[in-house]
Amino acid sequence: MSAKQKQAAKSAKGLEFEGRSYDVDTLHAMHDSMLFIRRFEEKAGQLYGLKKIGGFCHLCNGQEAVCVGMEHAAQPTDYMMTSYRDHGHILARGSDPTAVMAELLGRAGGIVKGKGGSMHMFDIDKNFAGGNGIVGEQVPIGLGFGFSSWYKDDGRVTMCIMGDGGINQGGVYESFNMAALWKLPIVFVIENNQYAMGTALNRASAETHLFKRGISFKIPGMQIDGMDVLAVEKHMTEALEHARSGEGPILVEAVTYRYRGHSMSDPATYRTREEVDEWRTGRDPIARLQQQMIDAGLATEEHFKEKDKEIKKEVNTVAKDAEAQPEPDPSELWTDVYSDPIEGAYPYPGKVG
Amino acid sequence: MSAKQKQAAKSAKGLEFEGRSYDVDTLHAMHDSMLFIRRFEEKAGQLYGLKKIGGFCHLCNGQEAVCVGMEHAAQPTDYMMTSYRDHGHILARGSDPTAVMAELLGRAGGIVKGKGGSMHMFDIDKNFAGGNGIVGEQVPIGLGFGFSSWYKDDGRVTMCIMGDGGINQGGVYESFNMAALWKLPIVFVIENNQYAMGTALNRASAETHLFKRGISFKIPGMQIDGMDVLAVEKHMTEALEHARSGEGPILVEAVTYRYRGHSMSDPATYRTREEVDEWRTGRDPIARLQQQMIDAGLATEEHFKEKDKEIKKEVNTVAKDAEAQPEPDPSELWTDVYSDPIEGAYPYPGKVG
Amino acid sequence: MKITYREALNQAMCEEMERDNRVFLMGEEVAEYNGAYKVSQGMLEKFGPKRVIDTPITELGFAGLGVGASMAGLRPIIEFMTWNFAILALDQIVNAAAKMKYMSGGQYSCPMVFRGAGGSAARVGSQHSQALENWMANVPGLKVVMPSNPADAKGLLKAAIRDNDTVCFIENEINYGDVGEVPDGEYIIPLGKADVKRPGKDVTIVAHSRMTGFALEAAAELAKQGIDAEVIDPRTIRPLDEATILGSVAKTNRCVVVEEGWRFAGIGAEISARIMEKGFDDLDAPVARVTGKDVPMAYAANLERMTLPSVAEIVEAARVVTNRA
Amino acid sequence: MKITYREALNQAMCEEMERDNRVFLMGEEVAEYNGAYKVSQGMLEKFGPKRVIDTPITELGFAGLGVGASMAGLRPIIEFMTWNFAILALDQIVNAAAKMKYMSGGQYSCPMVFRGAGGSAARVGSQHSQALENWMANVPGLKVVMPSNPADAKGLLKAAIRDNDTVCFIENEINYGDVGEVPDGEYIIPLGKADVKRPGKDVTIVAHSRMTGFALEAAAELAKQGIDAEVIDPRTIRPLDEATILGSVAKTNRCVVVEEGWRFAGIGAEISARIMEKGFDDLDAPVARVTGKDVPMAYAANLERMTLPSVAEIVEAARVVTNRA
Ligand SMILES: Cc1ncc(C[n+]2csc(CCOP(=O)(O)OP(=O)(O)O)c2C)c(N)n1
Ligand SMILES: Cc1ncc(C[n+]2csc(CCOP(=O)(O)OP(=O)(O)O)c2C)c(N)n1
Ligand SMILES: [Mg+2]
Ligand SMILES: [Mg+2]
Repeated sequence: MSAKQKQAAKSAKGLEFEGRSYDVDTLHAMHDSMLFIRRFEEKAGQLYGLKKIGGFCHLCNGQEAVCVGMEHAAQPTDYMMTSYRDHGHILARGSDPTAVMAELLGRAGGIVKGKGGSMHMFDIDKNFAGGNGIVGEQVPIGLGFGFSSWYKDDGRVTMCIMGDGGINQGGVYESFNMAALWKLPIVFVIENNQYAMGTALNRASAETHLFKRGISFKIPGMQIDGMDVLAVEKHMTEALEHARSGEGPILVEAVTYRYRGHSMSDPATYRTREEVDEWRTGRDPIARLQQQMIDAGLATEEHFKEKDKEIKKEVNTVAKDAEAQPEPDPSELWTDVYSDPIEGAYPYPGKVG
Repeated sequence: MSAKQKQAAKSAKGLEFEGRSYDVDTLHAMHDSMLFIRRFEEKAGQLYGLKKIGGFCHLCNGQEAVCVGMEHAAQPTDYMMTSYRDHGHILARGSDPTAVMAELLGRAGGIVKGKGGSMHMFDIDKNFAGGNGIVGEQVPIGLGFGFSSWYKDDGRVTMCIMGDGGINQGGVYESFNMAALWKLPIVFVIENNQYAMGTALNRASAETHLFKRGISFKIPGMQIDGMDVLAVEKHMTEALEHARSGEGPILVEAVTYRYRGHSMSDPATYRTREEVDEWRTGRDPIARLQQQMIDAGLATEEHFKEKDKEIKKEVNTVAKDAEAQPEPDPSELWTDVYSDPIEGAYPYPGKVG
Repeated sequence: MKITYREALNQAMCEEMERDNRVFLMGEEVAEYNGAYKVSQGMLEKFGPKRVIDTPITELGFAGLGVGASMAGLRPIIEFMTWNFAILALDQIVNAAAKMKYMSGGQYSCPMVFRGAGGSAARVGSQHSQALENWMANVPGLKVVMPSNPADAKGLLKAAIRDNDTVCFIENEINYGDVGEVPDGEYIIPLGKADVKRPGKDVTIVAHSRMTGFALEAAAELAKQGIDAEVIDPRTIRPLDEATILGSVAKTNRCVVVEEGWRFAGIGAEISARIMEKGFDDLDAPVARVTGKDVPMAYAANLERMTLPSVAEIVEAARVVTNRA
Repeated sequence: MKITYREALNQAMCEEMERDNRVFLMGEEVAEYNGAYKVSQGMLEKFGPKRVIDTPITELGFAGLGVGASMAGLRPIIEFMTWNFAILALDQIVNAAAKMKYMSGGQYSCPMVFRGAGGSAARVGSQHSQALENWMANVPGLKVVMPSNPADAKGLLKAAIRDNDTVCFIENEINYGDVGEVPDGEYIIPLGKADVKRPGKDVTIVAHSRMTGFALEAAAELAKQGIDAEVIDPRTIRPLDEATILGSVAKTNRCVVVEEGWRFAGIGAEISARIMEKGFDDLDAPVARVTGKDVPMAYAANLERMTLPSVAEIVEAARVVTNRA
């Protein structure tokens, strides 16, 4: 039993992490959300294998604690945007899983009507602003959401998520500078899963302590264990408070790992079995929370086995319902190009040539 | 007599700066080069007023110590590139002043045949690679020159110069990261003249200590007095050695000041008279070196008065010779577009339509 | 009231910012400096530092800021000191703003204006002298507007700011000082409507932005030579009011298209191709193009003059298509 | 020898790197990963980490690195994983590489190749599916090359690497797996030469890159309908071998231009405008364009299919211009 687990066990009614306590319901909610994401991604992987999902499909297995811990720390009104590796985040935000799965399948009921696919998930009701396919593009966009909160003084914070590869893009630093200069309420979250496609962090970054990437712009940073949902929740809460209080932006580097290849087409031969196993079996965020809860007498193995069955069933239903949907109506080809289409001018809305 | 001047006076045969000594000839060479640039720019200003020079015209009055100190520290084979504020640098490198002035006048004998103008000076024989009008564009280009030296192992160092405004461009940080990652022989020089057009440094940069802008990429930096040619020469020598030795890139922030507006069309009302005077009369790099040399008994006021007359005459001759040149031959419109123009394919080389 | 093109743009922005406090202006030197070309003169004083904002020199970053702010419900006006610098920001314009509504299945949109001077100024060399409207006009999701006189500048900019899509509003530095009659207050020109700047029956000359003035000069010269030219300014490049152009060609049976930019796959190519597709039988002669020469812009005065389309070239082209050459 | 389009590109690069040690390959995942699309398979092993270099994800930065390296005497091949990402690097391509020789009065030049996959792949959505060749082809100083089969891929890439100007070499991901006969060793196709992929007498179909294959399928279908189509692949988009196109149109008197990209100010517009200018009297019908629909690319399979030009659309257009519709 690790020190952390001992400390956690102290409170019978829940768990504690560095002085912050989590009640049983919260812990179950976090666990179930992580497990749901895990099973959802596995299902997506299967459907991709069956060629029912096309194009690129980037799964987040292993990174669930980042998605869920962040969401639990945030307000529903806070904004979030990320890269193409977006399934876990939008699910954690509480979007309809059937709509997300339908999107992956390119169906009419997809969360963006089948127009975006895996890389371009959006849910305006959940303040989830994408889903971007261009590495780093979401960072200046996140800057704009943060600016809007500053402009409206609406008390919201923007969680702008990028990867350890994306952080090298120039637009990121242009954004860091403006965010710091104007003290915008933004938490820049770096999902450091240690690889950008096949490129290990140290082959792409001169400074591999990514939380230090804001120093040149006077942005404070912290590195956290992205495999521990409690650590993520605790430190994201601090980071969000910092940003919300008007002190300006802050950087959070969540160290995590993706179990699968970069996308479904990546065999990931650039990593050793040992390395993957070390993270997958040694540091899995779901197994870890389960163990902590069991050790603290908050749940039993049986419970989690049951819960897993339940969730798998749920995910199967989600997949079945999504697959049952038709493709988008052909008329959708021409919608959503303009808010104010101009009739009688060329190119003509809804017409070829 | 300032401490520095006292220290300098110690060596009768020359001057010393922080343990580095400069003989009389070197000191005169530096002085004359700075004074020549000053008078050249004043003449350019006059010709602009007479509408003989068109477009944008960015003068470097006040920044001469940076141009001259850097050049004296460098090898002729070292590469240099900068922004549109390039007259002083190309003159310091030793390019033909008549060709530079002819370029400003848009004449056939211009250093780039009248095709580039003030912002686009190049001299391949002096390893001066421009002259760029897009703020920050020269930085990735400088990265490429540094890469080429690494690739060829030719022992050259690239001096890549940018302004306090240019340093915010994203491409700069992409370049910092790659330069540091691959330990390329590059000295990134920031001419911090404290304004980007009308924008004071602290209104554009969250971190105003620009030499720290490389920290997030593990690039060391130093801030130097850009109004003291000896300080520039001394520290640029150190920086060049650092880069040449294979230790990777280094940042040098030279704090300086431009006496004139951003360009000839800028009244510079965003600065107080007092501020300008403090720098212009209080810290002028030419007056300062003259005083140091006089105090050290290395030259007399009379000498400098004479030298100034001489240089003014020289500059007048340069201007007269340049003005005497014809405009480029109309046939030049079509040259230098391609190295391998393809005859018989459209658009046709040298033809309209 | 007679005011400059510059003042007309300023008026349009001020009126729209008074009307709608979601509208703000951001860009390099727009606030304390009153604009590099003084288009935003007095706006900082009028609206304060929260709505008129100077940026660092980071086009990609603040263009993206505008995209995000528009998604969050604001109505940004993002000024590029010149459109040459917008090349650095193109990813945010083309991959984010233009596609956002479609990608998000209609959930998010980017009602915003990217504006600034396009084309060449005077003697500023190759990197500061390019016309990119054809790149922007190529992209579904964007609208492209280019006023050629003060009244159009005001009426079109007001319409662009109210439009719920992303509008690339491309001005011309050399026109900033042009003076013309401009209606005060509420004056809006709908996007997607061309304007016949001079009626005529012998030949149609289509020209936008600064070239409209060149075309009108050419028309005056042609009149002396007994050729009655009709000059059409599309004003909105995308979407294009081709009906007005095709109608004119149906009448004149001859057409010259003028643009400052490079010819290959330019605006003139599109208009020529459209006339081919929709007005083929109306043509008594092939449509002619007068464009910038296929070279980067040189600094030297004589080379610069040669690079740009000239009134003489337009006159000559009109004579050719009317078989008077 | 029959090899894939992908292998043909690999062969071209390997041969040129063996011939000239100033040539190097740089880009994302080109070295240890052997290329995101395996085009650089085995090259790291063959040439070592100094000549086959993985970069961080910083397109603007490493494109500029290539520009500087070429000015300093090297011959960079800069790979964009796809051309979609090159939008971030456009300033270095258009404002630096394309203008460097002119701006410097001929002192510096940028002999280099920017290469990667352009156009749409399969089901990758709007940000990963765009054809930008018309933007590049608009710019003097650049050359634009787009191979449609393995042999052309090899011969054109070798020519591009040896060319002393900046070449934008745009491949197509869907063609990477195509197999074809490719001459071993020294095989060079001069830039600026179109290729008649199928001779015919009734109608000329001009198509490049992936669309060449569509055009050939359409020609086969048309043949069944008694229409003998000539299919021309320009191969080099800029500069364009229009003589071959005009010659064909002089024979067939009818023309269809096909492109995957958006129509407005695209390659088809330019070709149509050129035929207007140079082949007007040869035309028995207006030139028709078949292009990508004027919308961003959707992910859904049915919408994606509708967005791209189809063989059926090409057939139909050919029937219309030959008055068979
Ligand atoms: C501008 C741009 N360049 C390249 C790509 C291709 N690409 C897609 S994902 C990726 C790696 C990104 O790695 P990282 O930022 O660490 O995110 P992760 O995939 O690990 O979540 C690359 C190079 C792209 N989509 N956009
Ligand atoms: C990409 C780009 N944006 C804007 C401009 C317009 N502009 C020219 S110089 C300048 C200020 C640059 O200031 P700084 O980098 O400090 O250099 P300095 O002029 O002080 O030498 C600006 C905004 C430009 N040329 N390029
Ligand atoms: Mg990663
Ligand atoms: Mg400055």
